[in-house]
Amino acid sequence: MKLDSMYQEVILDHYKHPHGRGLREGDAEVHHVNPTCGDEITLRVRLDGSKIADVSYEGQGCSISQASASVLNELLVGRNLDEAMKIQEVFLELMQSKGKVEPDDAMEEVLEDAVAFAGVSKYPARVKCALLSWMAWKDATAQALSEKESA
Amino acid sequence: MKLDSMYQEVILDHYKHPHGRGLREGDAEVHHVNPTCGDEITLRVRLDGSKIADVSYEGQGCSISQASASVLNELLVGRNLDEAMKIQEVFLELMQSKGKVEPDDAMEEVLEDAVAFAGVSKYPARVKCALLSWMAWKDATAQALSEKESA
Amino acid sequence: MTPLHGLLDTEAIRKDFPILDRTVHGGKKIVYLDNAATSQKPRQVLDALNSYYEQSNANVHRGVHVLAEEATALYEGARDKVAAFINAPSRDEVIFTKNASESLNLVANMLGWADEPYRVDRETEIVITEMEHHSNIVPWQLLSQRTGAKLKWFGLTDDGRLDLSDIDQVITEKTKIVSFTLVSNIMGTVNPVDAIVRRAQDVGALVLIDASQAAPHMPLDVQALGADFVAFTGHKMCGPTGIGVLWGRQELLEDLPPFLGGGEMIETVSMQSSTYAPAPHKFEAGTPPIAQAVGLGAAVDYLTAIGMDKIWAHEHAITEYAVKRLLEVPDLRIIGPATAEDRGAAISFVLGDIHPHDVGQVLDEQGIAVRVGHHCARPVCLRYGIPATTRASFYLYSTPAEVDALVEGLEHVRNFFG
Amino acid sequence: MTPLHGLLDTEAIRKDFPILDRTVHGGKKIVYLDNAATSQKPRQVLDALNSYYEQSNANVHRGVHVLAEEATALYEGARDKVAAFINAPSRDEVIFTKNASESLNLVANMLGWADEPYRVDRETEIVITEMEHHSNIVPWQLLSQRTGAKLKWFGLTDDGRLDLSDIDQVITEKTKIVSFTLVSNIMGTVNPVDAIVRRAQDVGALVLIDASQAAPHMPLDVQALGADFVAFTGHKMCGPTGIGVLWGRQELLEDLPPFLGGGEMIETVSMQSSTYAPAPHKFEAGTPPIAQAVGLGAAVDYLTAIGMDKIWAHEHAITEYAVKRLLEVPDLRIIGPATAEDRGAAISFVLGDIHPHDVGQVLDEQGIAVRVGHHCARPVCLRYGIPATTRASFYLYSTPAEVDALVEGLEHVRNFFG
Ligand SMILES: Cc1ncc(COP(=O)(O)O)c(C=O)c1O
Ligand SMILES: Cc1ncc(COP(=O)(O)O)c(C=O)c1O
Repeated sequence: MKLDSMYQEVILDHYKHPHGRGLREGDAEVHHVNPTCGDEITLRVRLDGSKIADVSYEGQGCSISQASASVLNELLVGRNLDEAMKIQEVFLELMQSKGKVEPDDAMEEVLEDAVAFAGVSKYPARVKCALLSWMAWKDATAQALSEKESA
Repeated sequence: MKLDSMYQEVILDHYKHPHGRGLREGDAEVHHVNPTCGDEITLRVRLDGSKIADVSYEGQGCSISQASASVLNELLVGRNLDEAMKIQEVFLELMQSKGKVEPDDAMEEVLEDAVAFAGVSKYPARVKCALLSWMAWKDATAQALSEKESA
Repeated sequence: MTPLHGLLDTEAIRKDFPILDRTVHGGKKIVYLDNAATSQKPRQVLDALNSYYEQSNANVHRGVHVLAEEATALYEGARDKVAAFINAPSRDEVIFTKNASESLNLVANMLGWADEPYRVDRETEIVITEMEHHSNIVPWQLLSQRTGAKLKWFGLTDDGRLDLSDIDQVITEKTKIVSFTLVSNIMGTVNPVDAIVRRAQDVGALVLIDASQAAPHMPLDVQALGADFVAFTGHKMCGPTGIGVLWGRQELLEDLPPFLGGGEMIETVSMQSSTYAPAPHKFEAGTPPIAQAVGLGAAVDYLTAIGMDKIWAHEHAITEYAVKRLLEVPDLRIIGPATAEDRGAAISFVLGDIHPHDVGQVLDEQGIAVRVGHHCARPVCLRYGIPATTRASFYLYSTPAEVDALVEGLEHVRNFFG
Repeated sequence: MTPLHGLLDTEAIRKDFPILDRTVHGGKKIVYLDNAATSQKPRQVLDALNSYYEQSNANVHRGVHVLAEEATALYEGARDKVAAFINAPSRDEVIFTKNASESLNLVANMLGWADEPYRVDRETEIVITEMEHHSNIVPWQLLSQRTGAKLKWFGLTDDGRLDLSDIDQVITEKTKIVSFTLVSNIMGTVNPVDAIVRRAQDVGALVLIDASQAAPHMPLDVQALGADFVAFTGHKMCGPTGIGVLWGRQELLEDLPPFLGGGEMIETVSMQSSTYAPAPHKFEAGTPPIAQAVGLGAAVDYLTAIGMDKIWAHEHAITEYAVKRLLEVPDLRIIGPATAEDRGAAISFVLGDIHPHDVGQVLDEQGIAVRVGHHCARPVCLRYGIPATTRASFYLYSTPAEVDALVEGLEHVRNFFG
């Protein structure tokens, strides 16, 4: 069944047992909404030098947007910013592929659980759900960095 | 040829040799335009009690609107207002008939030369041309009357 | 299942709608339950569009050639049809816009630029309700920001009705305009027009009724409503996209200033100044949606031939059945009236804590098209403390079998996320 | 007759346009020379409309079901096509409106409500020209009345060109916006964009180009034009009625306030306040003209496949021939450039003292469709001291034989009123 390509076990798992959910201390906070459906996320980033010390979040949304935030937390916390940015780019590329990118081993190594979202990229209306937390994270990180600079 | 039903000899005659054209003294003056084509008329009415002493006019427009003003002058000047209003109503009815009214003798007696416009009523875009001076006349007459009353 | 009363002959009607034969996801016939978002179009409307473009296409009003005369007659003929459909006292009170949103914005802008006694300014108040579509909220927020007028609104009761208990405090001597929806697009609620109109008239406020969800589904009589303006949209009533209607009382349309400026709406133009044509043209700047008006005229003919009272009865029967069946689904909670009384055929619900996006996705996989989200009525979601709803909405071609398909589909959703 | 250079294969092209086979007045094949008012539609565009309505019709943007996804992809795909057609740097700079008039009003209204540095108010000036279409005059008169800004304009030379001799007095440091037409709809004049844009940029004024008569006929490159906004309309370029375009530079669209409020243009709404979606959605309130955008996309595909440079060359050849032949008609005076240089394929003229209405009527009887009147550009008629003109306007399907038919028709007019 085609639906299973979107709702992979991994995704449903993250949805039901989200990682790192809840708001904790951070260097910057952003609030993003998906105007097409009303999904919302509040997300904080805490940096430790160039290392991502924490990504905490709270929000409401569908299984895809919730699972995506959980995967993001699992994947990015503890990483260097450079690495994280690269992961974000690869994820973005996958999500914008309209189902045309078949994740290979290299991609799977970078994205880990996040490759499970490959199936979502076939559903344009849901791509924004999957990207919501990632866009929020990028935004929050930029704010955290610019605050550090100006400090 | 169907055109001939619109451009009757009588109409072309009035167009080429208009009656009563030019602005003379009056009790009220109006300026009407046909927004769909830009035809314009300035028209004055002079009343003598309940008699129409003069209808003078100036304007620019097509053969139909020019001829119609000329016919109006010929038909209404010297009449009582009651009579004139009746003529105006019959003319209006004819013009709005979409070519479906075949003028009979009774109508011809009332409208005289103006029955020649029967053919114009088949052309919705031109009906307004034919009515321009008549609407202006009605408006000017109403103004002249209300000024007399308030005087 | 006991047979329902008042149903239309949907077998015959569905033959008029080519898209209803469409299959999706590997051969599943589409179950289209997204009619509150937009309706499907009968062949009669598509034929009218094609014959306009293939036979009579020309710009309107200004031509002496055959095509221009035919196009003008068709366009103005559509105005006659719409006027008759809503029982307007005069055809000149029917303004064609691009959609209901433009119609609503048009009124808001006219009032902002109007002279007394219509002028909305910082001394005055605007009244709407908490169940409005965003298109009947944001124009008033903008007007309020730009003029300093105060924006007030009626709240909602727990069962999805307008709370009019404080009507005398909400609509006051300061109120210039009361704008509300006749039927809620998210909850289906049919609102009590009389009570609101009476109070508005008592204080001398104008009334604008958003009939976007009413015109497609019930007999609409602008004179009986007693409002000053009525707005609706073509695409929800079997018509094309790109066309809306604003009806307004003649004397108001005469007094109020124009909105958009341009060709068609003028009487005479010089570089220094311009004068405006009488309504409706005064409010129709530029080349109008000609083909779309013609298509809407055909839609109105189509609906009238079936009968708006019969369509309303059909939808009522379907709604009654749908409410009953939906309430059998475990964990399902209807947002809005949970009976078929005084409600239209749009039914919103939440299903346990499964997000509507996920509900809609799994239904889609079965060929069932519903809408999920806040349905451009986010304040209703805020009011009921939910992020979004799933909405099934029915129309003259909807069948009890489609209700059954929805209910089965929801069972599948529950299993999938169970 | 020597064969003309650069003509398209009109025999093939005309097969795409069903209406061109139509006969009027007892069997006369129609000679459609009213293309500046609106163009005819090729079968390809009608097919796109039908297949949209019969296969994919749904409301856009908010659905997770198949039809909603298809409709959204088609609608947004049309935006991509239009963006490519005008060489827009970004698809998000392409706003769909209902017609060019709405596009022009949109800019005027944005500037009226804008903050500094864009705000038009009593300290500032607006510049247009005497050859504008009413749709590019009245919005600025309204803005001027409402804000107190001064409206100024470029006059015309005797041969139908802009008189730019006083450009430094007309466009000054006070000028906030210069809005002018790329091609005159009444005289066909092609205006010198560079000179105006350069001066406007020198004083920091924004530039809006009305490309309604350009987009259908010549390659259009908004980046090469150097303007800030470009407006045009679908129905003149083989597209449906009910759709227009406004292109605007991204940073301006970000900075400027919205115009119409409603569904689709919001980010998040509460009763107290709302935030807006990024452009282009910020400027597209309500259900957009979905099918019409899809139709415009098909029109753009059609024109592109033929080639805009080839269409321009074709029309240039026809115009050259038409100007030459028309000048052979006794008592005929062209209003506007009397050569084919720097002009489009709309040719206005007067014929002795025969009123254009009468000219048009007698031509119509022969199956020849021209437009008569002031063509929504009354100031041009005032400037040249004439009540109205007869205008013949050509397009990609026009043939030299149709020019000949016109000239013969005019002979007939002269005899009739002789
Ligand atoms: C130069 C010009 N500008 C603007 C317009 C207005 O276009 P629309 O009527 O489609 O709004 C037209 C055509 O009518 C035009 O020729
Ligand atoms: C109640 C209501 N009002 C207004 C609108 C706006 O209609 P449109 O999007 O056609 O402008 C809608 C539908 O979207 C609606 O349901």
